[in-house]
Amino acid sequence: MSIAILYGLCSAVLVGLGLFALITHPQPLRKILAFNLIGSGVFLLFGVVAHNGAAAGFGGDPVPQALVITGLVVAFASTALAVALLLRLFQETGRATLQSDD
Amino acid sequence: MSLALDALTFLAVAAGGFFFLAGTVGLLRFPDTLSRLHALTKADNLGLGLIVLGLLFQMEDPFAALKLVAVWLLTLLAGGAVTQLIAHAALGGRSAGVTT
Amino acid sequence: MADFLLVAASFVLATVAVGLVRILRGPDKADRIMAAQLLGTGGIATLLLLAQATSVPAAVDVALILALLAVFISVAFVKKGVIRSQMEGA
Amino acid sequence: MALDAVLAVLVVGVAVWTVAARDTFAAVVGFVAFGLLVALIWVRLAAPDVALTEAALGSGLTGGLLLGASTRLGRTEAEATGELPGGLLQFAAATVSVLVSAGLIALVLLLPEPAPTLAPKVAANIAATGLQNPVTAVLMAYRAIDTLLEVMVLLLALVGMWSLAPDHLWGGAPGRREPADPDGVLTFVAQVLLPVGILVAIHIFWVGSVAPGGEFQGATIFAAMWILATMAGLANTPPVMRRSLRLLLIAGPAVFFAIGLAGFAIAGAFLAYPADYAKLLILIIEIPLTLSIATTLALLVAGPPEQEPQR
Repeated sequence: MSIAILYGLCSAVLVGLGLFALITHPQPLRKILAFNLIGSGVFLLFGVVAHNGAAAGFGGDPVPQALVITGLVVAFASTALAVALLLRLFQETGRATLQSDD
Repeated sequence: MSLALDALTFLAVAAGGFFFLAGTVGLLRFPDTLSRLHALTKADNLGLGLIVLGLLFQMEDPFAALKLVAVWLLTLLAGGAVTQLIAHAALGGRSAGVTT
Repeated sequence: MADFLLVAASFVLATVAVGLVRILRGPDKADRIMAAQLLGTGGIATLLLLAQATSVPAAVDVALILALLAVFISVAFVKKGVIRSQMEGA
Repeated sequence: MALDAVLAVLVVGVAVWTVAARDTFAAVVGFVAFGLLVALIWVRLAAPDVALTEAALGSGLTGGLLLGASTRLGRTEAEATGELPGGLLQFAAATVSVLVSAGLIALVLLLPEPAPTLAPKVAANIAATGLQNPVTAVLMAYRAIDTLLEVMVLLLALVGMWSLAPDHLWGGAPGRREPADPDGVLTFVAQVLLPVGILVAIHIFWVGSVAPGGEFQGATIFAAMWILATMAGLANTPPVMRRSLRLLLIAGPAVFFAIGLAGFAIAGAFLAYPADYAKLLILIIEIPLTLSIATTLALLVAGPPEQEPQR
């Protein structure tokens, strides 16, 4: 098994795990963590594709690698915004759940 | 000459690996936070230090060697100071009843 | 030599991984952050060994960043974790 | 190969822990460890540029952000564990997740051979940019518009975050004011680390044109150092009303955009660089861009304004 396939399998599992956590965890902060796990999995898939595309003296295809760097920065920005929204919700209501009041 | 250098690298890196093992065992086996902290600093300082030392014998570029030493010094300094911070926090936290 | 360094890198990583059990077991926040710090140092050692074994000099830069950010994380832990919860009596 | 097997098992193990941990704080620590291991994987996948970004941003800054949030939420997070979804939903979620994973696994196993790649095209044209690091060349030249839009996204996220401030705090400084450290340990750490960190940040930024590194990685380290200074009580965050701060935030994107527009006149297309000046222009963009990104990242970690504005 090549390392590309090994890490490819690894990232597929990460996406599944993250998705499961995103659906089942009641706490929003855990959902944000899960979202980041999914993100890492997807980025690693890009990395695997880039690794397979090694050519012309480069260790990997630089285009997907550059896309991943862009993706990481955007993932960070959305995480920060999500955390801020959550903290504000907590400040306003004293609780941090997504359950509707009944 | 190169054989002698390789032997030195071998020795130092192996010894470094041993200290990482020791640090992990300490972290797992020692009974309380402060003695675990002690074990951790051993692994940090000695394990990484020996591995850096071992790698120095293989370096040809003095700038690259300098960078390795810088990495080690950074972990050493930061590790020491941060250990102290954690120790303060662990002691202070315990007296205030914060253990989770 | 490269083979030996690779084996050493795997050994350090595996050893430190066992230390991760501390994150699982806790019980103190401090224990968890210490285990993460041990993993950090182990990761740095692994990267330095890899840099030499596979001739990827940039791995040393990654190690340098990890060393810096490990301090940042530990300080964030102490400031935002323990001290704050003490102040708020949580 | 033994190393890769250890690493793959470890990453999945830590990810499982992050998902399964009862305590949110423990899950966050797990996530920091996860980021570190993912950075190692990026080195193994021959993507050191991404490894640098992951180590600094994915693990470091994100970790600091989430640590702070998990502590602030503290008890409410523990209470919310009681609201676990029912068995049926859990089963459905597990089924969906397994299916998605299985699909991705099939995808990985069926990847085309030989893999499609743009590497030869990058190699053929990289000389025109005057850069030697292909990833920086892609970011700053071939896909410059992506990078420009990305910086805009960062700014928009910051605007969104600031607008969450309650009315009476609008315009004040973000985050809580940290008191100076009574023991002096933290002050000492910060004072020693700051110059080293800034040096490393400049180094990483500067080698970006020839070796792995670049503006995003350098900017992240700058941001981390600034946050460290505020945590140690050495500096307070500036109020968001301050004009110099706002100029700093938009300087990078503005210069980028202006040079992009100038491309119409001097090279015939938006964001096109004339061959002789490509490297110089990229450098002129990169310096203010790095400062703007660093400021934006640091303020994103600091959060919305929480201190009374001084009027």
